[in-house]
Amino acid sequence: MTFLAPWYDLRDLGNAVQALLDRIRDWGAPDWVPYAVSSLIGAVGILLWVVLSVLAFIWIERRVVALMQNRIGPNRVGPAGLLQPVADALKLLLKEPITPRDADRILFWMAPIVIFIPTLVIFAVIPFGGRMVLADLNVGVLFLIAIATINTPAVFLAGWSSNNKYALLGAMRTIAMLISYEVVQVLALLAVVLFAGSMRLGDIVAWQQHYNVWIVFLQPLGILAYIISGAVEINRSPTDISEAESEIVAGYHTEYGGIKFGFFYQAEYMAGFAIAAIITTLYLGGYTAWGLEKWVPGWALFLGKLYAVFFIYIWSRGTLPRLRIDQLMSFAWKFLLPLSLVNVALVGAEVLVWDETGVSANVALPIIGAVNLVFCLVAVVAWARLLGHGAGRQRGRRALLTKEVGVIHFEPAEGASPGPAGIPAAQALRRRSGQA
Amino acid sequence: MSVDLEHYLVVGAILFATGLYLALAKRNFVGVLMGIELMFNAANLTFVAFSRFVQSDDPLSGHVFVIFAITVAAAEAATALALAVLLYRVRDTIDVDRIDLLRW
Amino acid sequence: MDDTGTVIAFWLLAVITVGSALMIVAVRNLIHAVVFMMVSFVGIAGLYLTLSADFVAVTQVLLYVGAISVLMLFAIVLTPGGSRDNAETFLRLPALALTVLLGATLAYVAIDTDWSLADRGGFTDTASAIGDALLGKYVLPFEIASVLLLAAMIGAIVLVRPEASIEEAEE
Amino acid sequence: MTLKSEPFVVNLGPQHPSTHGVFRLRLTLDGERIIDADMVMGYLHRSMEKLAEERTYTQNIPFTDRTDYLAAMTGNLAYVMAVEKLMGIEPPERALWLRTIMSELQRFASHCMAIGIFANDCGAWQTPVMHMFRDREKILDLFEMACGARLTLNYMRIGGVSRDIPPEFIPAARKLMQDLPRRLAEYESLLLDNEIIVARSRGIGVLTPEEAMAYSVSGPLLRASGVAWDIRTADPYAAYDKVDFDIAVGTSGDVYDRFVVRLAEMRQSLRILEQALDMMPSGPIHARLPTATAQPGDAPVAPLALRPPVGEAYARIESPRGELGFYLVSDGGPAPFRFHIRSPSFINLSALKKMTVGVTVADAIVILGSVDIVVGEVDR
Repeated sequence: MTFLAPWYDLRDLGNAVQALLDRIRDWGAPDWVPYAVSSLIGAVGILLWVVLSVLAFIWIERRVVALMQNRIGPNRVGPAGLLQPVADALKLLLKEPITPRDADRILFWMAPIVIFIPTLVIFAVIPFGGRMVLADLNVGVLFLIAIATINTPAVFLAGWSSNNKYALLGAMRTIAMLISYEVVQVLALLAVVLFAGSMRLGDIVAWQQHYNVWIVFLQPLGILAYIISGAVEINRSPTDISEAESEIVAGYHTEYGGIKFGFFYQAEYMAGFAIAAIITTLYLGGYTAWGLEKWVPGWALFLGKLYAVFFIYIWSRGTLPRLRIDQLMSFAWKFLLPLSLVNVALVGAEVLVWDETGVSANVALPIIGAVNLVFCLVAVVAWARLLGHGAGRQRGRRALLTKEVGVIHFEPAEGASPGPAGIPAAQALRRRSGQA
Repeated sequence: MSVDLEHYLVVGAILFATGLYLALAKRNFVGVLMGIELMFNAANLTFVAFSRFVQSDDPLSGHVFVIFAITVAAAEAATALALAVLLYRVRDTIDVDRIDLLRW
Repeated sequence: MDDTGTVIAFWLLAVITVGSALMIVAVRNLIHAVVFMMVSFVGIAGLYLTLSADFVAVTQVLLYVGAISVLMLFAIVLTPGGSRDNAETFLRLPALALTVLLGATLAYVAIDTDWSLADRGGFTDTASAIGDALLGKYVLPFEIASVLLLAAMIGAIVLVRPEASIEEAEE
Repeated sequence: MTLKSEPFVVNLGPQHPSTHGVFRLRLTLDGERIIDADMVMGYLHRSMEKLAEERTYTQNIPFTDRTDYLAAMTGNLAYVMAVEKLMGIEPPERALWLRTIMSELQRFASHCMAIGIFANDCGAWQTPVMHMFRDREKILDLFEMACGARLTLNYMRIGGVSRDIPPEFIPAARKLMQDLPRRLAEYESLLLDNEIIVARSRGIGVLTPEEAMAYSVSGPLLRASGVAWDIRTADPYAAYDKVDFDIAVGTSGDVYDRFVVRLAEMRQSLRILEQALDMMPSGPIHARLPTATAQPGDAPVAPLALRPPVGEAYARIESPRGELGFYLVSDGGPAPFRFHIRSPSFINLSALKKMTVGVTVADAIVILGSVDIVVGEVDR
């Protein structure tokens, strides 16, 4: 029975794997066998989970967005349309693989595969449970960022090799955005690392468990910045400008069809899950939930949080319009970057003071949380106002109602620039009032 | 069979030689730049290999040097590519053969 | 370093790194050359990992693959379509002779020298040690490097700024 | 020392998600900024104006459904008004009120589409469109009740309308009138106050009143530039002189104001509809037409074809997209000698180049959405 017990301890599937490995070791296998077996189990498990989740979430997203749009959504294939993603996947598989004539054939075929790998590799360092982590790297947080950057050249290659102007525009946009938001991402994660004092993801979760506090309560601004830059990275509205359908058709994957498009599609969802997993691990306590993990399997808690975070992206996709690229860039550089910098400095000071004074965590953490929440609210509102956003003059303007035919009411909006060949608006106004 | 310092050093030497060839022989500005980056990498690899294998009071110094080298490489790449773009704008080419006039 | 995994990893990564470095020389298309360069950089990051230099490896991926390669791709796209070949100049043969000579010398020196090897295992935690070193012993170079980066950034921006906006600024 | 950059030519369309049909916009870009824009039209040209010269006046009515297929009622109306003007026919009172009701319902439905698609062009992924469709469908239900069709209605007739509304129409319409203001308030709060929509559309694609008039744009585009010009008030037709409503006018001439003006116009449409439903008289719905008794010679024409007297007529109405005019020349025969449509989409589109040069691609899409073209009407 001592052998069977861990197998049934589903609170952490790592125990089951460990039991299996112990068995293998007992059989006298060489050292590398259990190592290889555990890697294989982890990799296959993650792959299976990801593929199933993606299939499920394609259905969920379509149904949820349909609900938001007064539609029914897929409901024909299988019960409640549940087999629709499978049917779609089959359709993509069976489609003719078209390569544009002037495309760079090698890169064109390589890009979907290259983009697939880093998003999958990210899951290797995510702790799904106490022992359910494929490789708990010493430099986990940095690894997440580094792997995410490999996406950038992959997207560029996809866009460039298609030899299509929309694709090239999309690729350029993606690169500009990814590079800008990477900085914000790094700064947001840096604040978390400052608190936990380690870049190992397992340590960060353990820190949250030890102090019984999720870092989201200490880092409201950090999670905000990370969710936004995550949305940029996975091309979700309101930041989906790199594949903005109404502008550049499908951005960098305009020319891709069939299974190559399927790869992009899958990779996009996987990247979404990766972002959600990172947010869950770093900000929402990972597989812990204030002692609940003793009763509920940790991986179930983790997946629940992950899906909840991913739901935010579905929701925003169903509701928000898209920003323009220059607005999104200035949002990164003028808004998120300064606030994140100040945030990092603030967190550094807090951690320093906490260390120096040696106050107990029960006192220090609520104070830090309160200070950061106030800072987040004040800084966001004040900085937005300073940049001229969110103020009353911008929004909610209604039309003028009149009965007099032929009268002209004109006052140009603030910041409106006349076209190159246009009459400057103010001048026109002056002339108009002179005539009246 | 084991892997020792010499293995890494030889890999570094080959990389360095390749980089040097690129830097000397390539006609395209970006190609030359790639060669320089490759040489940087070869040097970095050697640093890290020494740091791992060779006796020292402060073995991690090699890593610190590599971090500095990467920093410098980033700065160098940014500036050099800005130069490339400027060169194209001004001279309509980034062929290093044709920019030997020492004047704009 | 004689466990099977490391040895296999080293040879695999060494072949990838050196092979793609040679492919940079061989391919005719500049974009393909940059792609091979990225592969080579990833291979070097892998070699760092076999040397238990995890922080350096991750930094390598982050900066070389994620940033410098992208900068190069950008430079290629921003420059004319005609100069996207990867041809050599007339200095090809002398350069080849020189590099073969240099490579051989370096390799010979590397193999021939009797390095004072330490019998030390791999590093366990490099990130915090490097952090301590950067902000302790090497704090002055660290600051200088940051100034260098700032200067390079400003320099790059100034260089590629359109002429018109310079004139506007002067007015 | 000159700076060189390679211009980048992008064809938006003829197959593109946001050109609202087969319309092509040839953009020359410098990065993301547009330095030149060419409009290429004609992909949907069906030669309607020429075809119409071969058909009798009555047979031409279905053509007018198919120019502006999002506002078939107003297309019908403008055409039959031109024929009535040519022949001097005065439709009965009830027909005029029915025409008013149908035009306003059509305006509401068309603006639903315009605003939804505009939001879609801004990047709101289908949601506003779907919500707007919900209400548009209810209006189309009313149309189906009145004439059996939902899109190409063919409802107006020379001298009146094709048939009277069924008894259940008025209660259904009243019920809808109670619903729609709430929906409209919902849209206003959802879209007008949306920070991203404001950021995307405020100060973009500005047309000053001078420019707007110089380009001869009309409809919401003109009114958004601050010019209070509405043919319903300026040159009343149908029963518009008997109802009380306001002209909605924007003040900045930008994309946002076009959108605001359309929303305000939808409110005014509801106001007109409520009055019209209250005030609708009973009586005949069709005027007696002078039947063609004598066919000259042995011309192979349909029996009873209308033969307007020799002359010309131009009738204009305020369609959802602007001033829709039909110019007809009669040589006394059963078919028009000349049939010309002054289509607002086409003429509004002429200001597109003025608005798009100097902005980014994303803006150009939004500006195109704000012009609200129907390519069937642009190309005819």
